[in-house]
Amino acid sequence: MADTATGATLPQPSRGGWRILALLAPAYGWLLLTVFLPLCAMLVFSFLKTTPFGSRQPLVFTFKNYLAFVDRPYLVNVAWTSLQLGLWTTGLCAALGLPAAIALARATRGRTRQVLFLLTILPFWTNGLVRVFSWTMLLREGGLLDQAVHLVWPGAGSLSLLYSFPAVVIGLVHAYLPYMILTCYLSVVGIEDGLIDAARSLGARTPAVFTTVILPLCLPGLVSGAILIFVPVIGAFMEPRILGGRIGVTMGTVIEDQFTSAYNWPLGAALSFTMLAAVLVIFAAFSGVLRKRLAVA
Amino acid sequence: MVVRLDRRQFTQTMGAGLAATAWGLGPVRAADKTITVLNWQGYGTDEKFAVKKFQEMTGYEVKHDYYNAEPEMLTKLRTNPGAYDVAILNTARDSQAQAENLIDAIDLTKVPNAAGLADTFKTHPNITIDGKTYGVPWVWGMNALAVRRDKVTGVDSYNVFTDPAYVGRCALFDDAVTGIAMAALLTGQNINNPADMKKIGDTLKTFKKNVKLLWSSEDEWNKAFGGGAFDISVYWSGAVARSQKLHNLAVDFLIPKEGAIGWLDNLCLPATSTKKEQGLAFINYMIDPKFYVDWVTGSGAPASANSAAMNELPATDLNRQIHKPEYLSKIQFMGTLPDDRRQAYNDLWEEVKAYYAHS
Amino acid sequence: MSGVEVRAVSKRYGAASVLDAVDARFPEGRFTSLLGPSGSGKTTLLRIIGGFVAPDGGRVVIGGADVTAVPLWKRRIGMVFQSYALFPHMTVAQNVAYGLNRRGIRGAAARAEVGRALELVHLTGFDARRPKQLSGGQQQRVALARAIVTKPRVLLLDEPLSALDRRLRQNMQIELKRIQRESGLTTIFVTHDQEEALTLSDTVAILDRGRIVQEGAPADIYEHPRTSFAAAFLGDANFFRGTVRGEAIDTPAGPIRIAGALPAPGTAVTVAVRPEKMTLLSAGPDPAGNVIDATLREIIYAGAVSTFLLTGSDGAEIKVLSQNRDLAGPAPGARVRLAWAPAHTVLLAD
Amino acid sequence: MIPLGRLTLALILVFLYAPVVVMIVMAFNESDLYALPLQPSLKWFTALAGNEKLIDASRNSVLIAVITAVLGTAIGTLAALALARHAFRGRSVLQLLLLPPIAIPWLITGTAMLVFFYWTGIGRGLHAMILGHVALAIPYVVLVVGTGLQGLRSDLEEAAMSLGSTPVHAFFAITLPLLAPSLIAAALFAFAVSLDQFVVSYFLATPGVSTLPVEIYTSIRKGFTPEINAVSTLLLGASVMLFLVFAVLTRMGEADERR
Repeated sequence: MADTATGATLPQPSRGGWRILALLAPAYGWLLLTVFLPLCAMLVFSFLKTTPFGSRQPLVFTFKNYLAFVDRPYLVNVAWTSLQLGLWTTGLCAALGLPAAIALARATRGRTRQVLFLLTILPFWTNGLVRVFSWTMLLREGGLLDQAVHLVWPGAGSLSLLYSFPAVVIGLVHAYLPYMILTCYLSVVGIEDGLIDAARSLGARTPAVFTTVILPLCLPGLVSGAILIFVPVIGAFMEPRILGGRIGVTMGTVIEDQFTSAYNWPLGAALSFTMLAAVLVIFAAFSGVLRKRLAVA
Repeated sequence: MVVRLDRRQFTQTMGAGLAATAWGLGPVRAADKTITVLNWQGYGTDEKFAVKKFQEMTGYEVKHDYYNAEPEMLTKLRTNPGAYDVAILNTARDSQAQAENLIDAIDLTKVPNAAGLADTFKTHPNITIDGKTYGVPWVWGMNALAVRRDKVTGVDSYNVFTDPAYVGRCALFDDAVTGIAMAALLTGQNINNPADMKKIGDTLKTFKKNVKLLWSSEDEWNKAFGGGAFDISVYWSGAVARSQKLHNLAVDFLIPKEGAIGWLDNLCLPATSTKKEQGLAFINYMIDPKFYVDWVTGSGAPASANSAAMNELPATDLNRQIHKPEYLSKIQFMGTLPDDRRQAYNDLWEEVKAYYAHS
Repeated sequence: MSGVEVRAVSKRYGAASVLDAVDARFPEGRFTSLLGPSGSGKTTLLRIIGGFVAPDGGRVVIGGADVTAVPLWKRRIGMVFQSYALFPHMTVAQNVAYGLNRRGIRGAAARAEVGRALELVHLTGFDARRPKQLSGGQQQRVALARAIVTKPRVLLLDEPLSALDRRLRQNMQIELKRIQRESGLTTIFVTHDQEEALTLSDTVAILDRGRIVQEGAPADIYEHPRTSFAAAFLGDANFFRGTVRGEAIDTPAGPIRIAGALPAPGTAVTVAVRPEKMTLLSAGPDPAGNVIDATLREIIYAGAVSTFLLTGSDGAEIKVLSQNRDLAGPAPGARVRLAWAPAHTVLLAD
Repeated sequence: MIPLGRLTLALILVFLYAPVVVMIVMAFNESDLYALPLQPSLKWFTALAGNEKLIDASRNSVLIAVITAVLGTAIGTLAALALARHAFRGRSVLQLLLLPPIAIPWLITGTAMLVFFYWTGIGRGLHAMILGHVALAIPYVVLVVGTGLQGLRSDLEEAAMSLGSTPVHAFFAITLPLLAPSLIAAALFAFAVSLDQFVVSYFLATPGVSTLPVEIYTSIRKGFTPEINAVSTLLLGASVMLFLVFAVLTRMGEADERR
């Protein structure tokens, strides 16, 4: 997570502690009751041999579920697929979202900007499942996308994207792109016009202005966006399942199976916590690098 | 005055307060004149005509809660004591539900329509535990092959999933029990207790080139088949009738020489129900031949466990064509699975799916 | 309006001591500058006086009353921030009226006050603009108007001119001085720009590493710096080290005399001489006072004045500032003689 | 850079709207299997009018989404203020703790909630769904508002306080209006997260009180008819109307226009 410290000092440090507590208590109290305590229960479950709920057997504790990657070597391939999905989706979202956010923040003003901004969020006020199903209409053989291509280029063959890796990536990028646009946008609007003019006056060309001024300043937005995208994509199961066909087996779908049809909560929970740990390690590794970069910027 | 609220009251009050500030709740459950049925969605009990008819008959409104997987149904029964009055279970799950005291034994003499039940079902080992009956057999069906009419001919074995002629043209049901059972049939094993799981896994893995997708719902199947995504698939017998009748799909059902996987669903009484009498009344109505005929003609249904009901259908009815009595001999029914075996099925199926996915 | 006093104020951030038992008085109606390099603690001192930061120890007294425990919003101070901190979502008039509204002055009365304040800063007619539509100097003046319109007891200025270009800064210095005179506010001004401090202030306080090292009128401090830090930080100075011997100080550059009394013979001392006090001697007899030999290394021409960089006979660098009265002069490389009056030799405490 | 950005923006909008347009178009298509070519029909809207269940579910969805947006934004903003403005021990731990609700698949969180709420007696129902939805919205709000706070200088509040504002007044008079774009964005996201959330709702709904995503999810098995498209289209329209009313009432963007 990006370090958000501005280092401002409190007017009344003696009361600062209580104030911080009062600000944090509602959010973390709420999360404690609805997420952390339930997840703690899940953490306990992940060390059980069988699902504690309704099992006739006595509770048996085991580490076996955390050895899943050893016991079930095929999971390594599944994890690799998930990682690839995460990287592709996050990368594409960054590549598309950042320029869009810059265009949104710098090239438009006032109401136009608000309207455009709203337009990017609007699609997300529809149900995700409906959107994914709509993608199947578009991507399937002889679907709307094929028909559109044939209008332009009648002789073209079928793209037949449905039930493939690209189809899953398209669905995921579509689902998560607004997060990137949003977080980048919030970073970009903070950049003063003067800063860019100053860089220009120092002789920086457009690409240089981008890499030396805009990019470092957008970094917090990019990082927040990447977290908001990469993390849930690793665990996503709806898009792979519906758009991926045979190849749509990811950590998300494996975990989902454990919680639905296979009724092996301990394994599903253990896989989730393993995944969470991996994600945390990745971000911890990156945050060191990022902090240095941010300090320079 | 000091008002003390415990946590439950507090959160409920808070929730209620929040809700009241806005413009009202969804339908609040009327205290008395309703019964709640736990079932798959769109599976007979929630047919509009049936709900209406039952209310006319008894004055009780029928509400529904749905599940999307069998373990989820059990979880819902466990975590909502008192919420359900009738539950529809695959009979393979009866012993598990009974062991957890989730369902009550049923006295079939209090269900008049049970007289017409076929004997094979009435005393089926799945529903009879310690000499007591824990469910009223309702409908049964088969999982076998559905093929695109005119395009696929001469198929008579599950080996079609390895036939080079159908590379990328096949679909499987994303269900561990069905998957393992099919391979068990193909390798000549007992579907409920296969001796050689490794052979089953290896057999399933040979399907890889032909399998284009794994479907998990009838709707998904219809849309994909309708969109031409595949030509051959494992499918439910009753669903084939619906696909033909409701969606005009050119699909035929066939039972390969290895046989079909049979299943039997039954109507159960949740142990915590407070309206068992009305529950039994609803169960009785569900196996009423008249209801069955209306269901079949209205939307399409699996085969009824009630011989009387089956006989009511015209001989030309699709459902009678598909569920021919002689097939019963070629069917192995899904039976009760011990926990560890069920888990072995699920683990193997997960491995097979990962194998299919990895390029 | 009232004077400000800080007594033994200390502040630490973690292990670093920023202010170390600072005592200072800022007399009523006077313009005082806190001058020091960055990290000297001048901004922290200002923020403690304003109430933005609580001191770890010591007292802050405004108008005779101890305000150490009084929160910022009750201290009735006016603050102009380095960044101006204008509210971007409000117009100029709304910005200026903000403090009035907080003190319960609204409507026509507030409008009249705002009008007067804007007139004072020469921004009449800019009421409806937003900060983003103003130039840097205009924003600065709005910030000033906003700070003084409430008639605060003390006006605090945190390097308010540092973001402006040189020309604008000079204009603003004159404006600031005028406004302060007209309003008669007790003003504390933080800056690291010595010239600015000298131009504006009635009093200058020089801070070094959390302590006030010297305090006094600008001319007094400039002419009589007490330490080498004060001498070097406020203006330029040439330093000579030596030992007291008889009537003079024996330095490697030669004997140097001072106007006042000398310490006991044998004491090691440092003296400072301002560059503009020295003159380059043309040929002729030596004048009375101090005369040393040097070699001219470089001449930096700057229109009205030139800076001569020289090397003393001991190899030390010497700087001389001279008005360009004559066109002819020595060329780099020439050996020259430097002279100055003993009264211009400042004996330093360190 | 900027013309290129505009082109990207235009293409992205096409990309974002493609499935939404498909969704709307299919709501007006006769075929129940979403078959082409298009045969215009209003039959799904007519069918919807008689489908009380779907309408009730939609109403519940909007209700929960509005409550989630309001509560989630308020609570999350407080936390964001603490995390962004103050350096204190354990801050990075608290920041990391925002990850699990996002990182752990909702399915697991939902299952965990179901079990925990069952054990503690919180139970299921509308109140439980609101508890769950707000919890899932909080991390998004904190991240969005936190990013916005980074662009906001803290000396503005100090300036206000030096002019006589108490910290609370300074927050409402200065910080809140300047933070408005972030707050609105956060609320829109919280609204979207809630409206789209089916897993948690699915586990926490009681028979008779469900939400639209739950109805959609459970209808997959039965058949995903264009009725779903019709109700989604209507809901989208209603949400847009709701937002427009809000935007007009708060005169959003006006201040922005002038600068």
